[in-house]
Amino acid sequence: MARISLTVDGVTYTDDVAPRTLLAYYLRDQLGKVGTVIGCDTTNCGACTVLMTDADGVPRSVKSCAVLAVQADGRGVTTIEGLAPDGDMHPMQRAFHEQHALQCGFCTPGMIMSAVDLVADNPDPTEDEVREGLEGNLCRCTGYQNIVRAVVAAAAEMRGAGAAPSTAEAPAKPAPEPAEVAS
Amino acid sequence: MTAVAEPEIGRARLRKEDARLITGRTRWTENIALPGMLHMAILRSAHAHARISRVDVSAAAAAPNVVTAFSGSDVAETQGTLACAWPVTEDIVMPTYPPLAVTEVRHVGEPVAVVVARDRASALDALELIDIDYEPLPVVRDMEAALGEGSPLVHADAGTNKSYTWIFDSAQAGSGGDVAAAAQEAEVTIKQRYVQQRLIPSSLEPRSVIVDPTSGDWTIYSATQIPHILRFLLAATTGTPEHKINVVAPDVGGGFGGKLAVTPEEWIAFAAANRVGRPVKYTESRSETMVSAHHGRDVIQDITLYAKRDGTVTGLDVKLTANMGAYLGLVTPGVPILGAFMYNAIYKFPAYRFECTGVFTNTTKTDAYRGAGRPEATYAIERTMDELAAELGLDPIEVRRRNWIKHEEFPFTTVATLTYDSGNYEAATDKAMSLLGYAELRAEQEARRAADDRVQLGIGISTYTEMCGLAPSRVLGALRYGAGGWENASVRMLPTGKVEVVTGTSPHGQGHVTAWSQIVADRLGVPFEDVEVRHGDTRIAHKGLDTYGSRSLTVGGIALVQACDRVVEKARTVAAHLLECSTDDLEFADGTFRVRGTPDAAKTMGDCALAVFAAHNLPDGVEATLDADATFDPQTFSFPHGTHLCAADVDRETGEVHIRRYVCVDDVGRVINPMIVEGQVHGGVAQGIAQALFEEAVYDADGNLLTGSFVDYTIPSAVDLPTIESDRTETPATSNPLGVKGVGEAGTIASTPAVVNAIVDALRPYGVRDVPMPCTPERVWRAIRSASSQEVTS
Amino acid sequence: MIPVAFDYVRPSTVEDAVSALANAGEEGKVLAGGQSLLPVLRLRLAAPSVLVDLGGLAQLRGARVDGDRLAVGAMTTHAEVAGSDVVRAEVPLLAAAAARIGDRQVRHLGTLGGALAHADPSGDLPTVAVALDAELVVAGPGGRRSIPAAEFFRDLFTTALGPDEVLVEVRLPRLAGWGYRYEKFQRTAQAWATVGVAAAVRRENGSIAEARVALTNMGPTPVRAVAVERALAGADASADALAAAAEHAAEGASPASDLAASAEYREHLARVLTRRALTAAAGL
Amino acid sequence: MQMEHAFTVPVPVAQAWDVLLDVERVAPCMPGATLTSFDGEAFEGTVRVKLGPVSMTYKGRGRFASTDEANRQVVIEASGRDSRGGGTAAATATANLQSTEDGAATRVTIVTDLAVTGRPAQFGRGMIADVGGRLLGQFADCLATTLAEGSGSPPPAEPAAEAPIAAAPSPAAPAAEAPTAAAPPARPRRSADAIDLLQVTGISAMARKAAPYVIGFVVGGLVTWALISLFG
Repeated sequence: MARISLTVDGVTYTDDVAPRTLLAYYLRDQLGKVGTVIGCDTTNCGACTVLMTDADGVPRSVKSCAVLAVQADGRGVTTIEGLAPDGDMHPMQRAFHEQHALQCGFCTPGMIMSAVDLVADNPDPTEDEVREGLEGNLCRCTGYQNIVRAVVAAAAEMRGAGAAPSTAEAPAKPAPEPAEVAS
Repeated sequence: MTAVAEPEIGRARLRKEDARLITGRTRWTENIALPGMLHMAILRSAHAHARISRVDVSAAAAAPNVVTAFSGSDVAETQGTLACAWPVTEDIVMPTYPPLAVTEVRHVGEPVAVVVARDRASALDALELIDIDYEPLPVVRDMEAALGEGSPLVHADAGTNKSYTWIFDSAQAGSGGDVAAAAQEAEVTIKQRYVQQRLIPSSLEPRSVIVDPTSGDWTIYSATQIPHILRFLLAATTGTPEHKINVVAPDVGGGFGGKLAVTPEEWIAFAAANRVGRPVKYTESRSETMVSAHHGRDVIQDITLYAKRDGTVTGLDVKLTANMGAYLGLVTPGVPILGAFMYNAIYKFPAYRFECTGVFTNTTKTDAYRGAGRPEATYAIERTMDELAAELGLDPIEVRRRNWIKHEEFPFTTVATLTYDSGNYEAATDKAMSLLGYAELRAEQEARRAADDRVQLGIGISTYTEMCGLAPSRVLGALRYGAGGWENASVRMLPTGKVEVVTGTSPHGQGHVTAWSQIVADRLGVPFEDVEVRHGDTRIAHKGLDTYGSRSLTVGGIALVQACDRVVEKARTVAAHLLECSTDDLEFADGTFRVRGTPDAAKTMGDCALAVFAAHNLPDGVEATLDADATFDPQTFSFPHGTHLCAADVDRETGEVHIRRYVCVDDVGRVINPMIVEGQVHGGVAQGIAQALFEEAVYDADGNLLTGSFVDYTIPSAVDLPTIESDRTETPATSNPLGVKGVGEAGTIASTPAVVNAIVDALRPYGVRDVPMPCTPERVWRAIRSASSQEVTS
Repeated sequence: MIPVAFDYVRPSTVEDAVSALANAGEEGKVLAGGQSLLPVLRLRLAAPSVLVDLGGLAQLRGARVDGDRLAVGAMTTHAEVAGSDVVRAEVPLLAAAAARIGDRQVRHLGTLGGALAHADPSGDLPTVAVALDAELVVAGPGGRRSIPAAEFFRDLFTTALGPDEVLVEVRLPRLAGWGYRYEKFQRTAQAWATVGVAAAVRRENGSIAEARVALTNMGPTPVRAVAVERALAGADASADALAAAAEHAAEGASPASDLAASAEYREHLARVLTRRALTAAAGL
Repeated sequence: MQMEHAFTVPVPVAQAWDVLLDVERVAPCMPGATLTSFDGEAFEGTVRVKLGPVSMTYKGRGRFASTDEANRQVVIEASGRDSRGGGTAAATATANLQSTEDGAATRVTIVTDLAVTGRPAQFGRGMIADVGGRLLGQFADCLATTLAEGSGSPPPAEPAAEAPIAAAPSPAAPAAEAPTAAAPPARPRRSADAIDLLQVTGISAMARKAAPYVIGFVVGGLVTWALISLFG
């Protein structure tokens, strides 16, 4: 076992982990951060994408199934659950909702985290740049079109340029539902 | 409540489902942890065909943290068998399908032994300690070889690799002429062989199941599309009383037919939980999914089309060889049969014969994958219509016009015996052509052809229809399907005026909660926000037949309407009583009963609900509940249709295909939520393009799946797919009160032939008549090369 | 899937890393960015007893000019290489190829040294290293040595690195003013290169003064397109001359047939892509 | 899949035959192989294959299905199993020796039927045949040298406990005996004739990536293992 200490969604944890523990499983099994999901075992699908600070402290998107928990020692991790800590939606989350950028929602946490990272690097991406920027995330439901639209819209909102028109009607901000936990 | 509300139906309502999905507060099966829960890992056969000569799990059972380990022989008596619900012919060969192989394995990935441990890692570690010896048996992978004399047999006791042959002949059915006669009189004959490659549905959420045997009942959480069918079959095949089984489909991360299954893993988890008396969880890894979850398509299509020189088709002969894989899954044999009614598509063919032979091979079983039989049919006929057009020198749209059912000819009974209630192929096609700028692109194509450009432009057309709304129970019965096709809904008015809806459909991404809320809001005149929709738990949704085959809205939606109407009728009685008038004096609008001529005398649905709850003043004989339950069994199918146009650039040098424009105009009848409909079209088109260009499950001669991960089974990412320009025409279905038709599979059905037609169209001047799917750059390059070398030699 | 259990060390000096590897013997494995290694571990295709994580070696990150060379630390990530001003100025071909590796997430963790030491024949960076005659500096128990790229890649996934050696730095010639192109052909955006071409060209007075060309996935190791370079030397910087030279691209290559492509198609692609890469690199 | 390899060694057939059946002489040609038992007919052993990050160990057994001295033919059946994951390989190898017309040399033909299952197949990018052929070729290359040495030469060194596919002159593989085109053979080839034939038959053809995880090479290991059995 190895002792690690890291910050996840603003909370500092110190744990003993087996070196073979993948960050994705550490988040899910030891921290209960089940918002981050695992969709493959070859780092293709990107569903497990989280932000992890690099050696310079800059948050970067990584596939948490391709990182050992021990490699995250001393780092800061942000998951989909910590994207909007005060309960408000992050603009990217809101855009995914407003642009109907999800159907089953399984790829969504990773997709949103990748998109947040992309827009941090490129605040005004074209549709093609969004498509390239999300090449590490697979979605089987949406054909990506509305995802691309959502990222462009969120980027606009984050630049303060005002949101692009929604595909849908005036957004009713969805009330966050309480987490469902099995007994 | 007095303002006239805009109708909810037709509004692009944002989805109620999204909030938890975009914040990670989701309840996937894999997220559920129960007290005392153990983890299961499965040892799978590495052999495509072998006798199990010895299995020793003792070392695994003794490993740290391992609670139990067992193999097929340990549970042979109790594990039950997996059932096929669709024996399509009387003499179908339907082999026993043990969840855990006992004596023989018949495909790579078949489960052979199990470890149940305290944690996932320990279970996986212990799997490596299982000692197992196989005696390899001859492998048959190729369907046509399997039907040949002296082929190794997948099921020796069956004596054959043929599962069934199913035939439809319009001459015998009385729905059309004799294809043999059409053949004799044909002025033009188009003969084509198409291969529908094997695909893997690949929902992003892997399959996952938890079986909880504690508390006196069995609760099964499963990432399934079909909780109700799962419950029924689990009871029927394990001998567990049905009323002691509860199945929950929590949040389910996509299905596409891949979770329209009762899986060996569900049964094995059941057996494991039975052994240990504790909750057992199993979540497969993606590399397990690839070899063990069912695959789709894998059909060889021999198509012969007979026509006159004016382009009028006179007959169609279809011979299919369909790969069942090693076993028959839930609806494996029926998948190609669903396509039997669709080869004639939107056309007025006078004679039609269809024959399908199902074949066993040492491969993972096939079963439903988005469209199930109908994409295959549409691909074959739409590719063939293009070949007919080329043969006759006609524009491919023109040849379709000369054969399709005109809008004034509906209802129209087809040569395949179905009665299409409505449609307007002309309108959808005209709209699509205008959106694309068809004439301009044809002109550009001419110019590029004349210049012999390296990159050629192709325009692909696909005019499709599909049968949705599975299905009239009597039809299913006639087709020997083991269950009905009805759907159930119940609607409960709560005392505060809120509405609780329970549906028997089981969504896994389709947005039923939102769409059903819209329907109910309109029907009951309550706010959209006041409706909650429950599903996917057999303890709550007692009755249902689940979600597949674009059936949920066209069947479940109608049940919902009926339940709403019953609630309104009951409320009307209550309102009349409260308003001291006759029910006939009441009119109902916007959720309010008003006395005709005295609009101030009014009771809302909420008023009625509260009055029923209080029950202080109810009419005689009226029970103190304001709810209703309805089951709807459709009398016929619904028939969405549309026209998809694909403009593709094809690089003759590298064979690369770039989809430049993709335009689709779909007619799915009345639309409940256009945003959701558009999303379904996008996703469907993406999967159809994926079949055309990217995906293929490849086996080697020994029966190994070579595309055993997402590294080699190449699912397209955002970069690989085009922007889809979608629009609609709206010709309401006349066969149901909502006028809806279904949209879940339309895009997938339509897009594959549109893309391949575009590629072939681009290369036709270079002698190319077909490119096998998926049309990888190398295949396109080879098609060009072999066509040009043939031209040189001929 | 979950890897087989292993021990883990995270040295803070190169010397400690080397001795940790030496102590591990045959069962040790270096963890750089882990983007190729972790999937292998998850699929249980390997079961090292010790992982030596170089993630703590800050001294192996970054790029700097050192005389006529650009020196890039082995633990510099692909994203850092692709985004580095000095790399883009001095060896833009390396930055361009790094930008095409995997996806954003992979580029955030995957490292230059890891990609070279992994020696995947479909990897993009080994080809660039071979094309540019990079020198790979490795540290071992006996100190440091420098290995020319042409000698570093021995075979499929096999390099000249000893089991107790660590790749610490990559030294590349400064090619400011050269034209360049990394031409990558993939079945899908996520796929490895079916074929890749790294080309760098220096023009002088309307002709090609120097050209460096190497191919990805045209053999078990990167293939230097010697015949192409020879044909280009002194040739006119014209489309025809480049096309004629590119016809030699598959000479000396021995590509595989696999699920992505046949050998024959790869040879065809090599010629086409080489022509395209040269055309772009020559600014035509 | 079936693979065929042929080469000619400059020793008379009787001499080659003796060497071919000499376990001690031939088995070491297999990189990473350990023969654990041999009773004259049946044998057991392990092969450890290491390639890049992939490292797997196979355990197996086999037997001489026939030894036909009159026709100078040996048939071996063997099968091995991955120590984790349950993948297997089964091979039937038929080796034929034929004297050249002048009797001075022997033409050796090895036909191998190989079936590989499990992770190497599932994650190996469909390269089993390619990789298998290459590995068989490496073995045949070494075997050609050994047979050419004739019966009088001392046996080669003990096999390495594991060996990379390429015999890189690195400390990792001090005793590796698998020459490839990429690295010089550890021992001199004595027969120019054999070398040429090897090239003609594609033995030194480069194999490929089985990327990204290169499992194909494990298969190679099985091939070599199967051949060990052949000559064990």
